Amino acid sequence: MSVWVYGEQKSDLKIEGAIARRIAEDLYEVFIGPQHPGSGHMRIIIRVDGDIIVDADPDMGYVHRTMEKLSEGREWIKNIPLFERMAIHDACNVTVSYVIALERILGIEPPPRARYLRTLLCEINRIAAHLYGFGIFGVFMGHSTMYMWSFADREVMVELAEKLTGARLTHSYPIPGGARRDLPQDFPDQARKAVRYFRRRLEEYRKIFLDNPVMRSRMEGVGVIPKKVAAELGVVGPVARASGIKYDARLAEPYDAYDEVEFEVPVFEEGDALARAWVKFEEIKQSLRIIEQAVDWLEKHQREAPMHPKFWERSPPLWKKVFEAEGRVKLLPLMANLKLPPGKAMARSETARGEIVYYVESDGKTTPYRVRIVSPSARNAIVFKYIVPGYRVMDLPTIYGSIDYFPPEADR
Amino acid sequence: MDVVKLILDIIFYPPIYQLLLIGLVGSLVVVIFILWFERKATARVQRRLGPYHVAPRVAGFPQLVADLVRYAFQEVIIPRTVDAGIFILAPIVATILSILPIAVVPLTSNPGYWPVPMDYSVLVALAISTVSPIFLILAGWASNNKFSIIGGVREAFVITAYELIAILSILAASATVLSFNFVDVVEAQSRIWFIILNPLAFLAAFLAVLMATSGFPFEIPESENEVVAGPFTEYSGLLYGLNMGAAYMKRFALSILMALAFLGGWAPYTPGEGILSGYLIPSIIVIAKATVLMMAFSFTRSVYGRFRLDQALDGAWRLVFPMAILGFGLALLEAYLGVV
Amino acid sequence: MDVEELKKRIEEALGGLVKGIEEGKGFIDVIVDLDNIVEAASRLKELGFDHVKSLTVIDYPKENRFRVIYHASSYLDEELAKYIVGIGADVPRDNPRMPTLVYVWRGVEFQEREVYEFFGIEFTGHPDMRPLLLVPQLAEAKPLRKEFIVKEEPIIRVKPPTG
Amino acid sequence: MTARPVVKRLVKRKGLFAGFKGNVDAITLGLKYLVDPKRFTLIYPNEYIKLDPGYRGFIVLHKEKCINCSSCARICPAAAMRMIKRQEQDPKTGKVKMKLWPVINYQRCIFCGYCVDVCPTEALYTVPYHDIVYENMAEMDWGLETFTRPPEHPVEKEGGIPVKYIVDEERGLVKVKAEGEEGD
Repeated sequence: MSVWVYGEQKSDLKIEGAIARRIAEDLYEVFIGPQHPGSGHMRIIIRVDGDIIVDADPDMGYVHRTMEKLSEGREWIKNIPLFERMAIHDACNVTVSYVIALERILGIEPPPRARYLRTLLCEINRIAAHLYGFGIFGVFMGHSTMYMWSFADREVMVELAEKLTGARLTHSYPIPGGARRDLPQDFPDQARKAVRYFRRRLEEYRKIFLDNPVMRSRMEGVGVIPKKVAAELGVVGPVARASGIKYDARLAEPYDAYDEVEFEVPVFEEGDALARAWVKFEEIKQSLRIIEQAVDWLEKHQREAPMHPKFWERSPPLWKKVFEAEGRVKLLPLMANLKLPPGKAMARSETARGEIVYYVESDGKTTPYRVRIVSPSARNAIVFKYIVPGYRVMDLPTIYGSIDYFPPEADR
Repeated sequence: MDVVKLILDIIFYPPIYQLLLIGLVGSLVVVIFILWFERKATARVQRRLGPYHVAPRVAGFPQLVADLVRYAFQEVIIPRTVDAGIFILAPIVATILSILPIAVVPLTSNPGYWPVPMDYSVLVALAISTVSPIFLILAGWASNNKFSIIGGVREAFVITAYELIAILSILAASATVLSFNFVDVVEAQSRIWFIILNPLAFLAAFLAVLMATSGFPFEIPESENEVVAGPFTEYSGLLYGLNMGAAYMKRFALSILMALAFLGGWAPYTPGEGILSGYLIPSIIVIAKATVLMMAFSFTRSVYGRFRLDQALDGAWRLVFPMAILGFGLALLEAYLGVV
Repeated sequence: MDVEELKKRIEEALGGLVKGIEEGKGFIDVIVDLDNIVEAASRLKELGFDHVKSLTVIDYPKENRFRVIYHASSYLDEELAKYIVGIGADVPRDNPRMPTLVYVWRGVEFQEREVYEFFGIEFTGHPDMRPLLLVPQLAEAKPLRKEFIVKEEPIIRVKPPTG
Repeated sequence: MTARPVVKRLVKRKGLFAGFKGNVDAITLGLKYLVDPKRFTLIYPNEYIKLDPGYRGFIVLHKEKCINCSSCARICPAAAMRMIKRQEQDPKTGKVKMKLWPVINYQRCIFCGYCVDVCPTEALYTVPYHDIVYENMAEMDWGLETFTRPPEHPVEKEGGIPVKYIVDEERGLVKVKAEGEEGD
């Protein structure tokens, strides 16, 4: 490993507060991970000079599954449960852009009801994933109450998702042409109650975590990513938005029902861990708004199968009976061996951690020719290398937690 | 009856009573209670159940006993790379030293039950309480592990900063009465406790003891997210349990000192003659006050997170240290004015 | 701004470097010569495409080439953020080397390492060319090339379970 | 477009006692929950959640409805559902025929429910529980006979109390006895 590289690059980027200097031979090298309580399934090799990290080398891949290769051997629709495994607590957000890419190649557009249903689940997932992130963030900084609270409250959202899809985490909900289930009868009422509960609850989160002086001093000014550097490194999601980048895939290229619902994309300009926490915090509020709007829309409009007519029109009467009784959308047997016309498509969606990009290429067979996935954590991993040096050892968990890095998602 | 009296005399012979009964057995019981309370209270704040399945009828009270049994029967692994002698001795000595301060403080005003002559008891107790961290640092050093050494160094930093403050602010109490005798300190509080007369010193002592005894989440030296278990990374089984217990025992000892110095010791009660009235009841009052103090320490766990090392030191030198100095000044002023 | 206008702007900016523009669903690919890719990428960056979303490599064994595309987009320019523009080139399969674009877009550093281990494409000038996700032994096999085949089990069972 | 980015700023801390209010707020909140924890823990083996009928639990086959089309095996993303060959006597004609029947391997099943949704005759259905423990891997590979019977629900059998969670505005979730009685 050439030693000069990091220092030089660091000064190239002109990151404030970072110390760019040559690394001496007698530095302490500490292996954070993978069997370490302060890291997920990854390793960060840091070198410390006193308490200051001078060099960090993220070593990923401990939970790598070669999804891109596996997907080439599976039929189109079978890849949805596979890609879901990247971030099971954010399942709908992660897979919805793959489904959109397939729909783009097929040239179909899901009916409005399906789009709203997907949006609804996406936002439920987003809140659940943000709470998960908050929990991990909290426990990384020794705040166990935040961990327990957010995991307890995440249960509310998981419960809602379960009522909607029938599974707590791996929903496999979006499918080319639509969504797999309609709302249960009592869902709107429960969702509204949950929204009201969360509105009150977030205020308590702010008091015990974000405005807690101890936690605030831990987060303030830690892991600062200036706007220019954030764009240069190509970080995504809350990390980018905390640095003042006004980018959100829901904004840049509205998919599903995001061009019809009203919401804000919170942007902060400080770029530190505190701003990243606040972005997530404000995003939860916006997601609650979207859930309300989606539920209202779904309640107002007539129940019909959330499936593209191509896959629904010729369905036998039994299917309509099942849909009316259980809200379950039956799939055509041809779904298994769906043939996509040759073509290539790209789609992006905003997951809780940032934007996920799928590049899908079809050569007219039942399996993809190539699927390229770039998940948000994979793009944020570079933060470890370029932002962590210059901060203290105890800041590492803070930065790790604040960028909400999720190894299974990064490793794919 | 002479036999009973003899046994009682032996039991309540101050060194035995205070070192063995309160120091070992009492502190174990208090630690069991405090750990249970800590777990239960945190669980309530965190909307959990806490310990339960060990004994559902008593809300999981013997959880720590179960833990200790587990520790006791676990294999003690001594890695080949460690300095075995120090590695084994350090936690044992640290544990003994951390309960030793209890043996030199008076738990009653009845001179018949003082363990040692009292004239310099404040100084002696505080002096003993400062020895045990050295062995934790030693444990970290002997472990020959990067995390242990980082943890040991952190321990050294934190202890240097906060132990000084703890001592200074407990000394403020003796400055008020112009005596190093704990009995004088306690008796001066029969009318009004020093926590009211000198809240600054109490607050400084509270924070300092909280940080110096490194209970979660103020365990910067052994903060698990960076340094796994700090100085104790290589420890296992009973030795690990001792390490963990030492911190709580030290907290208990310091809490007793604080109870004597600020919470009036056995204050509402006037010790009389005889074992019961002269020794047992006042000592139980002191322990009860110390336990309440420890409950307050434990509660902070559910509200706060961990400080960063440099912030903790910064806070110590810039905020808590001046606070302790001010408290000391206030104590001197009160002594000058003759408030007590 | 619509796609046509964007294409025109890109063509203007890149000048004669453009070999062809391919339009996909949701993105456009600008294909240039392998030798010009650094130059073309820097011009694209000057245009406002400040980060790379995906370094996409597709293996075409029949045509004996890898298609390497840097799918870039913009953060700072909200108008450009709506588009994904790929700048790509064909890399010969028998000599998979190409200049690195790390010094144009810093964000591709890890993705180039990923491509290196999965396809065996070497990026000359890359500051830290090591496998990222795989262990070195596995990276030798270059798993994302088409000749690497993952075996899946058939639908009909040969040995039925009991019970 | 109705979505818009909004630039916000963090509230700066000012003054000597800036942290004071934060500390007081946090401690008060902690004490509030110490008094009333609002918990909804499930004491699992003693209680279990009675899930909605739509829950995607274990999959079971109605053999009489099955038309041996092998759609389920073809759509299974994890290759858990497979077809086995069985000689069967046709009840009408009396001819012995080779037929394909689905069997499932729960070592591999991911409970995505595709097979249930793709089945053209609704021959597959899900039971609303999933907490079944096997002692060895071979038991999880179901044969046709096992596949046609709903599996035993051990917690229910051992006398666990069925509870339900409903969303509540005050407490987040509330544990309610499945019969409708108010729980703990």
